Amino acid sequence: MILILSQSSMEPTTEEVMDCLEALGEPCVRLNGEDLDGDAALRFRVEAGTADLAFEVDGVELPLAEAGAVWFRRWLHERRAEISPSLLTAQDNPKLDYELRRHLTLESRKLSDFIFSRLAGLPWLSHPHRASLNKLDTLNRAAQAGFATPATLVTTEREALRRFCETHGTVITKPAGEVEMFLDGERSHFLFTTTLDLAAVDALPARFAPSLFQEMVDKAYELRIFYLAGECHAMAIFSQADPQTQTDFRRYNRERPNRMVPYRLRPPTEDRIRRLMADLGLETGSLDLLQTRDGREVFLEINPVGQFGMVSKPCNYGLEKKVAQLLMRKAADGRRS
Amino acid sequence: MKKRMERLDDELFQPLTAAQQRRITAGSTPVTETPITLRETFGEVDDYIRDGDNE
Amino acid sequence: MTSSEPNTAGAPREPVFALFACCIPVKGARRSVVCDLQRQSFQFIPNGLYEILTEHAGKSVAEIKGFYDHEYDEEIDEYFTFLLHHELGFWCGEPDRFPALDLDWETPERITNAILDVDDGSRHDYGAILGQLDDLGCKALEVRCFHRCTLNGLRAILEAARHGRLRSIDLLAGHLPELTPDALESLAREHPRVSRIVVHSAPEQRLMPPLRTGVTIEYRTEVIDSPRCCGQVHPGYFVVDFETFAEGRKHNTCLNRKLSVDARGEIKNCPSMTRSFGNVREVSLHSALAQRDFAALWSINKDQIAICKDCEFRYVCTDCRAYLRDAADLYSKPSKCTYDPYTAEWQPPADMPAGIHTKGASE
Amino acid sequence: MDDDRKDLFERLTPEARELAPVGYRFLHASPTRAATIMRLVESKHYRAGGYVCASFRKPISKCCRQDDEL
Repeated sequence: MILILSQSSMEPTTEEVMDCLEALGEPCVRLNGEDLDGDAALRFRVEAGTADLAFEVDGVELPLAEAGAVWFRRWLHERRAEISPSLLTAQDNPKLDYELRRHLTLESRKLSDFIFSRLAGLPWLSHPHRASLNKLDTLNRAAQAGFATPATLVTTEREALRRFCETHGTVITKPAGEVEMFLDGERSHFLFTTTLDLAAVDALPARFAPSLFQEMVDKAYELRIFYLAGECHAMAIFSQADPQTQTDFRRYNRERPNRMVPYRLRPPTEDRIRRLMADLGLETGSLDLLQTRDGREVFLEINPVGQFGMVSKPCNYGLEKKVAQLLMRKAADGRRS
Repeated sequence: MKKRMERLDDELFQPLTAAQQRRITAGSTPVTETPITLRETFGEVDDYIRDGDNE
Repeated sequence: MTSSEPNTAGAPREPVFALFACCIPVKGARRSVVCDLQRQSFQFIPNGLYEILTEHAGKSVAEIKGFYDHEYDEEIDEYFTFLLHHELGFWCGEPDRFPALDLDWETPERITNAILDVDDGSRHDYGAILGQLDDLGCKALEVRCFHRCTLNGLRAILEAARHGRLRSIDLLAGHLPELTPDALESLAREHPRVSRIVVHSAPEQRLMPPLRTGVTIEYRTEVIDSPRCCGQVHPGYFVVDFETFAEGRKHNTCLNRKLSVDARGEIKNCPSMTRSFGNVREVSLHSALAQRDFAALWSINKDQIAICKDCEFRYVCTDCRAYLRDAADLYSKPSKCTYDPYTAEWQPPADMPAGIHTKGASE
Repeated sequence: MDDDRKDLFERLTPEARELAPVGYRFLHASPTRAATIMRLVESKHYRAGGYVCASFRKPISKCCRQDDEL
C-alpha cells in the first residue's frame, strides 16, 4: 500500500500516478493537506506511551497503518490563513489580524510535522523537511561537483554591482528564493528573472536591500532534467528564439510555445548530477541547466519537489509509471527489512 | 533514383482552407498550455514546502 | 564563471539542420506532411523534401545540394527557409544530443473512451453503466441521444457521473425548443465534466462562442438519428497530438480501448457494428471486455488498411472500421472518406443517404 | 519603464522600498485570469476536491459532416 501526501485540487500528476499504481496492482491511499482543514474527521491520540493517528472520511478510516512507503508529492497551502480576507469582523487592527493568521499557519505546520514524524519509519520519496533548498548553497555545491556555474553576487551596494557588471557585462537579477506571483485583483505581478545593463544599474539608488545578481549566460537552449533515483530524464527548452521567454521560460508565450524536446545528456554530466544530488541527500528533483552557444553546460538551480509532468509528457518518458514503480520497490524493500 | 524537387508555392502544398480545418473535435482548441504546465510551473513551490524550516 | 573542462570534444562541427523531435515527417503517395505534435498542426511538403529530411538527415546543406548535383539548389534553400519559418527545426551543432521522440504509447486505463447511445426506447441504468466504466478507468464518454432529448433527460445522465472518474463528457442530443443556449450553458456549468454539446436536427446552424472554460455548444441542422450517421472522415476530425499520433502507429485510432453500449444496451466495440458481446443488463462490461476477440480490431492500424497506408494523413485521421468501401474486406478504406492520396484530391462528397447500412465488418 | 512594471513598486512606502530587493522594481504584470478557466469537479475515487476536467484528445464518434458543405 502506498501513502500519497498531496493536495486535493488540481493534481493531475497525483491522479495519474494513482492510475499507474492501480494498473500495476498496488493499492494506494491519498492524504491531502486539506484533510487537516476539515475534509476528514481527525483524531490524534497520545496516551500512556502510545500515539495514534486517525483520519475518517464518510465514516471510513483511511488505512494509513497499512502504508509501506510514502510519496511526498505536495501538502497544503500553508499560508492560506494569511492570504484569506481579514479574520477580524471590524478590520480595525491589521497587526492583530496578521498575528492571528501567522499563529494559525504555525499551528497547522506543527500538526503536519506530527503526522510526518509518525511516518518516519517508512521509506519516503521526497520529504517535506528536505523540500526547500538554498539557491546559493546549491550553486556552491554544484561547482564542487564539477559544474560550471554563473558568477553570482548578493549585495546592497550599487558600486559593487557596477564593478561586477564591468567584469561580466549584462547581468540578471532574480529572487534569492523562489519565483513569486503576487495576486493583485485583475492583475498578477511576477518576480521573473530580469536583465540589467549598465544604464539600469546606474539608475539604482546607491544602496538597496540585499539582492541577488548573476552574470547573464548567452544560452542556445535550457535543459530541464528530472532526476529520479539515479536516472536522469532530460528535456531541452528552446526559449532563445522568443524574446518573451529569453530570460525566463516561465513567461509563457501561448501562441507559439517554446519548443520542448527530449535531450540526451553526456555521461560526465549525468555523473555530476548524481554526485550533486547525493551530496544534497536528494533522491529526486528537477535541475535547470543552460547550454551555452559554445557548447558548455552551466548549472542554474534545483527544485527538490521536481515537477515531472512538464518533462514526461512532451518527451513521452512515462515518468508517472516510473514513480509508481519506484514507490512499489520501496514498499517491497520496507516489507523485507 | 533521385527525387524531383517541387516548389513549395505549388497549389498542392498550400494549407487546407479554414473551413476544412475547423476542427469539430475536442482538439478544436489546441491546448498549448495544459493545466499541468500552468499549475506545475507556478504551483511548483507551495509555502509549506518552501518554508521547510521546522524550528 | 567557474568553468570546468569544455564540454564539446573538439570544435563544434558545422551546424546541420535538425527537425524538432515533435515535428515528424509522414510520406504520402503524392505529397507528404510534417506533423507538429506540440503545436497541433501540420504542413504539406513535397516528397522531395521528405526524402531530404529522412535519407539525408544530419547532412549539411552543402552535402545535400551536392548529392543532387546542384540541380535543385534553389528549391533546397527554399525548403530550409520554409522549415525555419515554421519553427519545425533548428541549426544543430550536436545532433547526437537530440534523440527522436519515443513513439511507444502506453496508458494505464483499460478503457480510455466510451460511447453510450440513447433513443426514446432506451431503458439504461446510467448509474450502473457509468460505475462500471469508472472501474475500467474510462475518462472520456460520448453520449449520443438520437431522439429529441429533454433537459431533464440529459441531467439524469450527467448526475450518474458525479463523483466519478470521467474527465470529459460529449453530449449529442436531438433538438427541442427547451434546449436553448442559456439552458445548455447552465447545464454545462452545473456539470463541469461536459466538454461539448452538439444539438442535431436544429432549425438553424449555430456555433456558440466557447465558454470561458473552453466548453463548446453547437446547433446543427443535420439529422443524427442512428449510428449509421457515424464514420465521417474529413479534416474536421483530424487530430495532431502526440498521444493520438503514437497510438496510431500500432493501434486503431478509433476502436483502440473503446467500449460502446448501443441504444438497446448491447455491449459492442462500436454501436455501428453488429457483433454484440452481451447486453449490459445481463453481462458486465468487465466480462464483455474479457472475451477473447473484443480487442481483436484494436490493433488494425492505418498501415494495414488499403489506400490509407499511402495517405499522408494516416496518423492524424481517426479511422472507421464499421463503414468500409468493401464490407467483406476488414482492411478496406472507410467508405465515407472522399480523399484520394494518389492525386491528393477530395472527390465531391458522395451523398450517402443515411439509410444505406453497410454490413458491420466483423459480422 | 512601461507603466505596468513600475506600478507595484511605485505603490510601496519609502520604508518598504528599502526592504524590497532590486527585482521588485522590475515586476512583470499580466492578467490574473488564465486564458481558460480550469474545470474542476469532485472525484471520490481519487479523493480529489478539484479533479481537472479536459476534453478528450481525439473524437470519440464522428457523426458531423464537414462544415463547408452545409
